[in-house]
Amino acid sequence: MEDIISILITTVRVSTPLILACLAGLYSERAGIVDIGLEGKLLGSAFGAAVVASVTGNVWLGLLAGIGVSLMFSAVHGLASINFRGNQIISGVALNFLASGLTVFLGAAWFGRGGNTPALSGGARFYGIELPFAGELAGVPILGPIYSGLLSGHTILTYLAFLAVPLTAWVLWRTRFGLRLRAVGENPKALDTAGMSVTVLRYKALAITAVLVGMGGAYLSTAQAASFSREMSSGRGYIALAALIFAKWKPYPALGACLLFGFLEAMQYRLQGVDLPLIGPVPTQAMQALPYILTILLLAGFVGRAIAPKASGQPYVKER
Amino acid sequence: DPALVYDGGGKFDASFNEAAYNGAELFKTETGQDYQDLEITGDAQREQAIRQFAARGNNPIVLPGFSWETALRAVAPDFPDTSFLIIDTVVDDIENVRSVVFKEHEGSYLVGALAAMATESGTIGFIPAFDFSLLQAFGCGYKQGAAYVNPDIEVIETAIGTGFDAFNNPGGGTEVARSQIDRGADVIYHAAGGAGVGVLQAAADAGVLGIGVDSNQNHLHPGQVLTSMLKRVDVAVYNAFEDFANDEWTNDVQVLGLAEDGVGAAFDDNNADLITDEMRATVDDITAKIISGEIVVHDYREDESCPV
Amino acid sequence: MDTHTENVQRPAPAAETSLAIELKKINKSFGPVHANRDIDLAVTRGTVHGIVGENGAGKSTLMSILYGFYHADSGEIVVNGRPVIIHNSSDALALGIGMVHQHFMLVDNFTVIENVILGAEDSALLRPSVEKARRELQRLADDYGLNVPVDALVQDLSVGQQQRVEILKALYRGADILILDEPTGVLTPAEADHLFKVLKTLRDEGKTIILITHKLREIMAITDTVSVMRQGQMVESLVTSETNPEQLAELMVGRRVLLRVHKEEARPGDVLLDVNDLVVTDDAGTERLKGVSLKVRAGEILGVAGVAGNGQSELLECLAGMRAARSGTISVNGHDVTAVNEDSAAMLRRNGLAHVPEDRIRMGLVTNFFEWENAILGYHENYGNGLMLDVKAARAEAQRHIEKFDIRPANADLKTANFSGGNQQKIVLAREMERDPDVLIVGQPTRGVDIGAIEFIHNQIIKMRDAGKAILLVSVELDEIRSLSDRIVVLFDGQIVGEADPATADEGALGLLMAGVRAGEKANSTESSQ
Amino acid sequence: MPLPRWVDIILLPVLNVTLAFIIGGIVVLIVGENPIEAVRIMLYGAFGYGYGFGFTLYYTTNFIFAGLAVAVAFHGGLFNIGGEGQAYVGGLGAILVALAVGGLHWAFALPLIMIASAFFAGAWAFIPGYLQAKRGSHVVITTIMMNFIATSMMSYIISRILKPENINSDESARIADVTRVPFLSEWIPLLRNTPVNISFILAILALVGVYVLIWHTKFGYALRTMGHNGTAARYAGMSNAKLIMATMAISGALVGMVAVNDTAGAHGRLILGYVAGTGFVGIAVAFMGKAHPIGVGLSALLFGVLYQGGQELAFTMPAITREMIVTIQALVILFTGAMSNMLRRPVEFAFLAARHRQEPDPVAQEKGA
Ligand SMILES: Nc1ncnc2c1ncn2[C@@H]1O[C@H](COP(=O)(O)OP(=O)(O)OP(=O)(O)O)[C@@H](O)[C@H]1O
Ligand SMILES: Nc1ncnc2c1ncn2[C@@H]1O[C@H](COP(=O)(O)OP(=O)(O)OP(=O)(O)O)[C@@H](O)[C@H]1O
Ligand SMILES: [Mg+2]
Ligand SMILES: [Mg+2]
Repeated sequence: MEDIISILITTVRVSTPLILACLAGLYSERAGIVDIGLEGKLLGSAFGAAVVASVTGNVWLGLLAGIGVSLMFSAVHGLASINFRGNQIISGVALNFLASGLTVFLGAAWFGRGGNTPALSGGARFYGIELPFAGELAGVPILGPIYSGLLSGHTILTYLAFLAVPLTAWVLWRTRFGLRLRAVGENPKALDTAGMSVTVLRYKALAITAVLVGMGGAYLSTAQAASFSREMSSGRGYIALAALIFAKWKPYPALGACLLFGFLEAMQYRLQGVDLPLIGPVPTQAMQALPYILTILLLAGFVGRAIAPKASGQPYVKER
Repeated sequence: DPALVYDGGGKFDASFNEAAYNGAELFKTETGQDYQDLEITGDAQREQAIRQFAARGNNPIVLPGFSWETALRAVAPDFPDTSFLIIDTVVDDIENVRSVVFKEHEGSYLVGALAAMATESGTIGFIPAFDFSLLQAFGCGYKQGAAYVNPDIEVIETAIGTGFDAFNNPGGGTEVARSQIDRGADVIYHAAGGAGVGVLQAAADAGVLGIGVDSNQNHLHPGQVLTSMLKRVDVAVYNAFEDFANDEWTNDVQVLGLAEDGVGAAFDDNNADLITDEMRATVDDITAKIISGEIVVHDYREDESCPV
Repeated sequence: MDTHTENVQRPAPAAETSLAIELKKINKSFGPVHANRDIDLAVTRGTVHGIVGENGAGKSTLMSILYGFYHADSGEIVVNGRPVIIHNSSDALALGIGMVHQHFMLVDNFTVIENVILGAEDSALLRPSVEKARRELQRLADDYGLNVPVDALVQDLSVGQQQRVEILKALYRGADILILDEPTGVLTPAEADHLFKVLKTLRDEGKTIILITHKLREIMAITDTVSVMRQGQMVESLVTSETNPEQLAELMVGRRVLLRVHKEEARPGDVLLDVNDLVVTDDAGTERLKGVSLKVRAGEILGVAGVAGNGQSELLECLAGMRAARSGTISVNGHDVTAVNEDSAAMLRRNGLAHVPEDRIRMGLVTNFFEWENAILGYHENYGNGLMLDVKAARAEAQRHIEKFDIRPANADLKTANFSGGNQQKIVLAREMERDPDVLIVGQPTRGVDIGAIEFIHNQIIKMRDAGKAILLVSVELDEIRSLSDRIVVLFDGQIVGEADPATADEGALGLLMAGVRAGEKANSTESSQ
Repeated sequence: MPLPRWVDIILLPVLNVTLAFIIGGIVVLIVGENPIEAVRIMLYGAFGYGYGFGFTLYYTTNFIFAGLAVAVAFHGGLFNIGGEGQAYVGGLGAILVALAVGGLHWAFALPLIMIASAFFAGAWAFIPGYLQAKRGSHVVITTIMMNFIATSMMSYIISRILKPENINSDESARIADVTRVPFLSEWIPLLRNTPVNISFILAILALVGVYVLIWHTKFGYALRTMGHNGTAARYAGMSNAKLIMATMAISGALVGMVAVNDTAGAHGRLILGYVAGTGFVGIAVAFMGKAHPIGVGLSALLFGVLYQGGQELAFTMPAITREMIVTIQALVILFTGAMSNMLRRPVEFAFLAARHRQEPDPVAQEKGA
């Protein structure tokens, strides 16, 4: 039981940046813009958050800065893919390169530590929040570990990430904005002929993307770790993208997919060096590959064809 | 000028390369003599970097890391008047090369013993960046040292990633450390460069003890880092620069273990409260025994296996 | 947005004019294509005004300018007597102009209601708008007989229903002036009749309607006035009752057009296409053909009539090797060719079957390809030895097609997307007919094509028949089926419900069959198609 | 408005690269170095002397292979992000064969090594291809996953199986000198001590080969048909499933040639993590080159210049670190790839204006007639 809880706790923590990045991707792709630059945005905002948090000692300012960085990235992405009708994938790839170069370059120039920022402490970091009565309930069987162990003690960003899921679902299916967002990703002409600006809507979507992924980046450097270090996003943006496709661009399945990835990663940490029944010792690397292998098997076995929003990846052009 | 080319992790990896950098900086501040350094982006640049420094007359050229071996072998014979230092591997068949290797397993043995004494749960952790023989040598020494103190000790070992990029994944380091802590580990030793920062952070946050590596990392979280396994790359670099400046350069193989003060456990104000007199005494005893040969620490790299 | 405020509030009609719309000297170019040249147009309030013209004459462009989708390079727009500037579609909507586009502007995976309220929501939350739309749609349905299942996904609706959604969208937004761009191109005769009833009701209520169509019969039937466009220019505006189809056709094309197909008596030979008890399911697994058998002989055209969505597409796709049969057999020229593989289409072609698909853009052409590349689509294996593609030979083939079918512009190195619809259709026809196949299956050969091109295409099909080929013709245009076919079968709900002789069968009888009433049965559910 | 071809192919890209360099130059200025001098050093480093030039060609070789791989898949409408892992696994094929035939003269070994690299990398790419074709699993996800799996698998194979005991680093045994793909410096002394090898010639041949494949073979025709319109491909009797699998395998085989250049050539052994981002750069190269072999060749060269010139720059201007080079690359990708339309409008305008001055408006002319 304790083992399971501990794996689940790790799952929640590992999933948090994935959930934020995945929902971020959901907004932009629902609006018809493929965002392979999530990776770079995560990295860039992790950097921005750590830099400002360490300079000001205030993690909230850090969070804002992280979001600010990804907003700038989104603006470039928007300019390239909305205004100039450029290739969204190249734009995303360019942003990933830009983040990986610029963060270290600026970090080295400012802090002289090879791109790493100084360790954050005190008010410059996010700490776990004890939910009410977590201490009192800890001893209660079953409920104790679940409430005090699993649910309590995460940082505010984790709670926000999980809240963002129902919120996104609500926005998508229940609001005017959501309706238009879904429409612009499926058939921008329908929106245009109904008298709305495709450009404005797509920029709005990109802004939301930036806010979410900025929170994800800030999580990496100010909540999960306590400093920025080079390439610290280490592929999470790509995993989030994979989760998004896996989830067929829907919020709750996206949560599920991210939790699944998180769970498999947590399992992997746990199973390293453990002798499996019947099989015996398994090489570390096999365990580490397991999440990815399972993902492929699930994808091939159960998920089937993923159909992207129809207009995603295509710049909107009125004239042929 | 002397030259220093860092290995893959880059100058500020908070451990190995940074130690080399520190040695060079110390030399610079003490002597006022400048030096040149460079970070590479890929394996193909290794030979190129050495060759370019040599061609420009930089001397001596310091290459921290065994990955330099092949490139060094290709270049050194072309520049017989240039002196080279390679660290972590032995190139003894070329005239103008000095080799320095460390007995990381001996230093790790000491911190393993300390971990076994400090633990209350009887479970300690080891976190390498990834499964890789050099890092296994750290882990294997650690386990031997821990077992020496307490044969029943449980050592959990979890790698962060699968390749060199794992050195840059502090988030992964944090998560792995936390998962070890959840499993009861209360002293955790990392051999993960930059990712190790995350390990020490997680340990400090959870109120358990971390153990640093390569450089003295005790100051990162005073009172929360039990000790650091020192690997005096800085000394090797400093010595090389100094020997060359004083015309005392030797092309030899230096094996730096406990006896040579090339490795060791770090004790300073930051961890003074953590180390009891008894622990200190045990460490001194073990050190003496290793130096005298009474204790032989098995080096994983000899046969790619660990006795414990 | 810096839209002029006068655009947002709908100007009350200035009393002194009865014109709803006035366009003056409109010009619009797409790069080198001068789509509209100094166009003048005046439409009286409360009338139906038709616009006809060849493909690419600039009709859709002109209307899109009026609707604010494109901006005119120069010219003036006057609505209800006031000059206006229409920046975008929301300005047009605010002026009471609604448009049903030639290619529907619907979001396929939205429900009808969602499509209707998109852009016309009242509040940030959807629910109130949805409720209001539900009531409003009910009212519109009652008033005009525009029934649609409001909670169904648009992609599950028939094209006819989708078009109703488009009309509802415009009416929901309070359109006074309704533009319909080729609304009947995809409709069955019954659906078209219904549409015209609706349009008449709207006109009688004082709404103004502009109708673009290629079907002169419709112009004569419903419009009050009509304009003819040719090559980007306005040729003539006439009062419908004072003109006739022959005159309009001549104005459109610039020459005399034969509006009737002339053909000799068929001389049927051996059975070349033999279909037996074919059962086919669609992607969702629903049975769409429930045991269809038919034979087509050399030298005859078998027409398959029916309301769209009764299995025609599945029949064509299965015969063309693009969809596997659940059971049953197909034989071409005596060879069993019942499709089995993803690449069966190639095998069918080798056995002498050629296929002109219903949907040229989706299936029959790669619009990004050069014309010459499309000229060998499906036959590329024949060009070049071994692995190599003989580009020269392919170009030569394309050139032959261009000459023989008078494809314009006569440039094999032009992107196919840049050809007009009629010419694109010719590219497909030329490719499939020039193979000299034994069996030709043709789906909707003249969809969206102007009368000049229709005449040509019909003649080519007759010519093939006279050359002793077996032709299976599927079309929702009853006129087309009747004038081309030697025999007609009617497909309803995946089954052949009857056979008719085009010479003797009257439209009413065929209509009943198409509605699923078998010969001899009493008509009871003729409305089931609506 | 169609511009003359040369404007599209040469002028606009040159303007865009220039723009990227101007922005990069501003960053250089911010760190207090002279951007003009930086460009000079970069160009000198890349072309100025044989040694630098050799490295430029060496990098170009890798980028050509990686770029072509992405380009071929792209023509089939597939987005292969898995070049990184495919090249890595290709290294396994290269080393196994090279070690197995150890001592065989390179002229005989090379074809075998090529086949093995192509086969291993192609097989690794075939898996996502198969899953896409038969199970509908999106290649973008599966290729990303396969990259991670490749890293794990290769890490195990290299450090646990291939690594000889007497070597400290995690790498395989060395390939015998006669077997190793020979350096061009054997024939061109100017390129002495540089890793550029016969693979460079193979890369050039691959450019030509891919050109022929895409535009002059039946397979290429089918591939492009599928890429533009999968339904039309079915209509034409082409099997999408077979095409997808074949395309992915070919794409993988192409990027597998990186192993011939590196493992069997430049490195002479299989090194842990040797691909080091080449596969990802390939994405940028392919898109920047508009998936056309000429474009791929040119953008691969541009990246080769950036890599080698950047190295030179880092040597000479210590304030400019390797990350600055990555930043400049990012800007180049951004401006030449994603924002290439930014300058198109102004250029079109300029041309229109120039044309108007030369000849009277054709419309006005017509009207007058
Ligand atoms: N987007 C475009 N870009 C360039 N040229 C185009 C474009 N669209 C059409 N054209 C060309 O403009 C010309 C006018 O096309 P249009 O549709 O009027 O031809 P058409 O002769 O009327 O054909 P049809 O008889 O089939 O109706 C054609 O030559 C066509 O190829
Ligand atoms: N968005 C566009 N970009 C470029 N060219 C266009 C565009 N829309 C139309 N054209 C060209 O402008 C001309 C007029 O096209 P338009 O669609 O108005 O013709 P149409 O009269 O509606 O023809 P059809 O009967 O085929 O619908 C054609 O040559 C067409 O190819
Ligand atoms: Mg036309
Ligand atoms: Mg039209």
